[in-house]
Amino acid sequence: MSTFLKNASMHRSLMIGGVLTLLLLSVAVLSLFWTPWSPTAIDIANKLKGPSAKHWLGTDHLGRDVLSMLMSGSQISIIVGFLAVSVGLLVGVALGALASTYRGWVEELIMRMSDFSIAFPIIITAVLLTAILGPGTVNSILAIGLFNIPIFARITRGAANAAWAREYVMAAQTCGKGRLRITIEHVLPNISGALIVQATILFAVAILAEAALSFLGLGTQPPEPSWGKMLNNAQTFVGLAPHLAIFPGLAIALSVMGLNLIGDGLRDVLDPKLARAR
Amino acid sequence: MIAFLLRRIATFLATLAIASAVIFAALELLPGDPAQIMLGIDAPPDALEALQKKLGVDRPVVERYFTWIGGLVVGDMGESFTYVMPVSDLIMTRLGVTLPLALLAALISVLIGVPVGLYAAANHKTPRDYGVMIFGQLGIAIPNFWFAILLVLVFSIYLGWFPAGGFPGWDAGFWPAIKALILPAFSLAIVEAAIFARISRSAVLDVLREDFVRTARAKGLSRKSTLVKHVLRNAMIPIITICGLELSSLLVGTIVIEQVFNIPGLGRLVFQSLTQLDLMVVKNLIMLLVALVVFINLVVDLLYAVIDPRLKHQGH
Amino acid sequence: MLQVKNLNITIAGATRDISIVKDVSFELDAGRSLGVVGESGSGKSMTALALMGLLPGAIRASGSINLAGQELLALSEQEMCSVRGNKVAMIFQEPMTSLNPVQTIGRQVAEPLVLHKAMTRTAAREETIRLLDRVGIPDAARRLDVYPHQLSGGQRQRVMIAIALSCSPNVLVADEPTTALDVTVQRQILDLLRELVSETRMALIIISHDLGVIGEMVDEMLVMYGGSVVERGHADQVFAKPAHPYTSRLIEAIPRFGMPRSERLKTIPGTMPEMGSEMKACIFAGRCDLVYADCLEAPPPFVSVDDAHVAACIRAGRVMETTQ
Amino acid sequence: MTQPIIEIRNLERRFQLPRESLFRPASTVYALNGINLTVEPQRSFGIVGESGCGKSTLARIIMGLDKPSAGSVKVKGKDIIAISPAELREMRSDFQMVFQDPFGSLNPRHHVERIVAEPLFAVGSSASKQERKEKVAETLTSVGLRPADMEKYPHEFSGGQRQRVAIARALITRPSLIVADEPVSALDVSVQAQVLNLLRDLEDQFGITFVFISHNLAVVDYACQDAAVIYLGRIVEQGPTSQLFSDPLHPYTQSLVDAVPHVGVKNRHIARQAPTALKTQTAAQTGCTFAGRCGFAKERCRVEQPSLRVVESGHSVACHFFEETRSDRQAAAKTAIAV
Repeated sequence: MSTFLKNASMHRSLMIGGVLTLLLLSVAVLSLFWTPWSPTAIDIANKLKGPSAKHWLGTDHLGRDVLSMLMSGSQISIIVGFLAVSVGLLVGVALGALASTYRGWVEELIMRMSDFSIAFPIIITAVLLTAILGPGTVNSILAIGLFNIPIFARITRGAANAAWAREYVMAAQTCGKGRLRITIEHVLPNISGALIVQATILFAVAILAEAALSFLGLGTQPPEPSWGKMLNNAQTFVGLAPHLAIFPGLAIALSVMGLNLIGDGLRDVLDPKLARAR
Repeated sequence: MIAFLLRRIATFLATLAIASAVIFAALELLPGDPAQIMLGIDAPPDALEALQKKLGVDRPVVERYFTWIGGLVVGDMGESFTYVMPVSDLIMTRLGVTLPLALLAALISVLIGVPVGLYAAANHKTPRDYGVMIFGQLGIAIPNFWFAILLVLVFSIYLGWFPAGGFPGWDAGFWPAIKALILPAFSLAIVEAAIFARISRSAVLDVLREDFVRTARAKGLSRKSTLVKHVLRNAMIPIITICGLELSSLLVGTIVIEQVFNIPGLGRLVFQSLTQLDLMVVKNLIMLLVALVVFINLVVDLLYAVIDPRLKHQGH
Repeated sequence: MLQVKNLNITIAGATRDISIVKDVSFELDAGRSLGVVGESGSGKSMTALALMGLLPGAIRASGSINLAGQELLALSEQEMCSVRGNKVAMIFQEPMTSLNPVQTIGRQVAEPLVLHKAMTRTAAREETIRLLDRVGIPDAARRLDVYPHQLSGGQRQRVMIAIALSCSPNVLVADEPTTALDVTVQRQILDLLRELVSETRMALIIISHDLGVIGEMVDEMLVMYGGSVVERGHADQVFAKPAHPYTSRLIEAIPRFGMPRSERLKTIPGTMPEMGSEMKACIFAGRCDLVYADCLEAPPPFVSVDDAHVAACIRAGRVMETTQ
Repeated sequence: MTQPIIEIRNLERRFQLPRESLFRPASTVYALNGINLTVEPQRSFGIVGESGCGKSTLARIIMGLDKPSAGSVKVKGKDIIAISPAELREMRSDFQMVFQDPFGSLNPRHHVERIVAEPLFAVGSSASKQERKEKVAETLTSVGLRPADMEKYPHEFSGGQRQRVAIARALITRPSLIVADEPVSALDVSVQAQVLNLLRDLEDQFGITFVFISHNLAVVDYACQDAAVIYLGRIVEQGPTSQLFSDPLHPYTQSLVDAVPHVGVKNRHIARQAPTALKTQTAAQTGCTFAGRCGFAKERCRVEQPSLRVVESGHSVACHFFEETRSDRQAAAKTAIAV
């Protein structure tokens, strides 16, 4: 464990990623209690103002404070990302673990299902869901979560099959332990590293996807502030007020980059074999 | 080899069949009366009835499904309710914009991404390599629609080199049309190029660690010729996989980018028909997009077999 | 023909350079064979890679490797490329992964011919058929266009040998050439190597952990332990009268056919010291049952016990006496 | 006559290969074919063969990790294929397994106490935590490790020590049978000797019978009293190791024995060289499986499958012409001495 922490603290991308992600989380928490202005307060008189001492990052076309909206918007990104990854993780890992535990037709069925779901990218699923349910945050979570399931299932199955081929698993079998029990005791703990890495990276993907869906109007709906929606509005005024387009984009890019760096870093630290490659 | 081909094509058809069933079920069964949805709650009863008849709501579900599939096979997708024209014509027109856009973006991203990745791998652990890695991180983190807005800001609004949006149509001539597609294509391509660069780099580095690379060096091949003669073809196997996957994500990416640039392609059509609740268009459009994605995956699998002789002889 | 003097291999560490091979010296004439024997971590494979100039990344070799008057360690990378595969060739342990999976074997065997001998494709093809035939690939002309995965492990190792042989090298380095093979296949490969040495007058260096392979194949041998040579001499002499306690114990640790059931194997207690650990004492002192105070004072010098037979042990004479 | 510890009758294990073409039937591979063998208590039994001969499949079947396609496997008189899973689990404490790779056979996330105590699961968890700890400590001591090692994780040990941990795990239930699949082939020579000696000590001390699977003839000769040689899923020769390796009767055993490199046998010439091996045996072929590689093969060998015949007490061979090969060999040995 101590070597893990030592490796982690020495790893540059893990450090940068950690700082960025911590920043994102603390901004989200802070916004629950305090934002400079109310993110929904409209002040038409002060619309489309550039950054100033009063409004650090300027105001939008309705005179709302950009910084406050950005801060509140981080909540949606995190919630959608967290829930979507959780859905994918819970269902996907369960399916992948089942596939590798029982093999045979169970595996075949589960893997064909996940093959099939590759045919449905996030946005197409979201369009389909919007046609049925109408747009909204739930829509984003479902579309991204459904997209994550086969990815987790695939990764879990691959890593678990490799673990099943290890001799310590055979040793547990010779002790008379059942396959499900071995999966829980031996297989899952040993593949958790790969799953954590994947979860981190898919969290980043989820933040990107949520922004895209909100940008397209399929995701989070106004007046709830969201980064994607802010960019959508900014697009109309891009000639007049470029700051509207710049800051939400930066917020998305930095959050995503932070999580990706953590994912890459964890992969190095948790999997020394891959680490040597870099 | 033939067995492999047949098996892949069978899987392809099966996937399409299931996908069509899912789309059909989602759009025609779950939400209740599609005609009601399309026309709204306060639609006049006679119009509602007429549409119901047209959609065939009164007929059994299985029959409706097979009528749809049968139509798809011969290219008949029914009629759009908002545009009052055959859906197939509508889609074909829009495809004439989206497909060139996606292909242009794919071309740019492969031409930039793969060489950059190879360059980084060849200069592993040097500042050039780190530079490429930073470009890769940025590319993955930046949303393409934001990048599109930034491109518009710089190249349309400040520099005025390219139009900020819209599409003059191919009738306006080749160059004006291409000019309108340049910014959208780049905003899609740069982000993908970053992904290609990362993938190509790590694919090459993976192969460089293989034993046969050492054999090649032991024969007296220089680093460079080892890379060209032994590493690249082996590295192409993962690179092509990712290219295939990314090609489908480029296709989907056009949906977003067409919104930013106001380009009348499939992506616009998706949203227009969605807001109009023109389910006939939505259904066929999604089916088409899914079919394209699955088809690209099929092509990637077949390409594998050409590159990797091991697959040819294995029979699976 | 090949003279290696004070070959040192170091890996650049964060704080200091770590030494992984120390002061290896030997000479080898044409048509002779040398065995390098040692357990994992003894530095034998690194020595082999140093001869080829193929040490990975941050690992550096110093000292002298002189091949027929040419100082290999002084050559530029480009110059070394014209030596590799041409004057010095190498075969590796894993025949399953050492060939490029997406190229036909004909092309892979012909590659050095085109590279070093400037042969045309057609000439190289003829020569490739001859080479494959020589290493015992049946129906060679038809095998040119097969891929490595269509061959068995033994056949792949034959192809590797054909590649190594293609430019008639002065020295062939074989790093654990049969470790991954079954015993009957190992027999065939060893016989082939021996035939080739007597036929072509090339010098052969075999690296192995298997004392049987070394004992059967080579004229001279080096015993390596923890990065250092602990004993060097004619193979027959070393096996008959080992002069270093490590060699002696190692030979006795191997089960032999027909050992009476009452007899136990001799063991060497403990494990090899970690790579790069700086030693003031004899490197084997920690596991040796003959250790005296002076063994702990300084690394022992080479003691000559017979004609060209030396051991890094101050009690070498004593060790020889105690060996049955 | 005591009851045999293992009795295997007509054991067969087939694998279905994936179809090569849609139009051809799937082919079947015989990993094991008509295996009969008996392991007597207190006489460790070696199983020798080259890669792909089926020896590891046999080990897996004996351990109940794989089901045979036909035949019976009796451990201490009970057919482990026929009995219920619950009964099998109860029996498991009596037979354990040691694996080849000391790096792969220990779960890297468990500490040694948990690893070594795992087989106690099969016995039931009646023992208290304290009792379990004591038992682990005791077992670690008997394999030459310290009780304090039980708090360590596998990565803190060397290869030889890990193999000791694996042996401790097999030992903790005091089984009468341990199946060891290539237990020393991943170890360095000096460590291999330590482990081989340890195994022999345990045999004497606890009366354990080992089934020892290896490709290394000398190791089997040292560790076992009896052995069987397997070629492509069939036993070709079987008997006490003292006879098997000093006077091999089957041409395949002979080629194995001759192929082992020896110190100081330089430049010896091997008269018979086995051609490259077939890797699998598909369909139920007629004739001797070794006929294609055999220097003595005659017409009869290609049509009639030789059965295992007893030659001397306990020594049997599956070869039509073993007398001839034997006299040839003795003649060759005489000339060698004369020269």
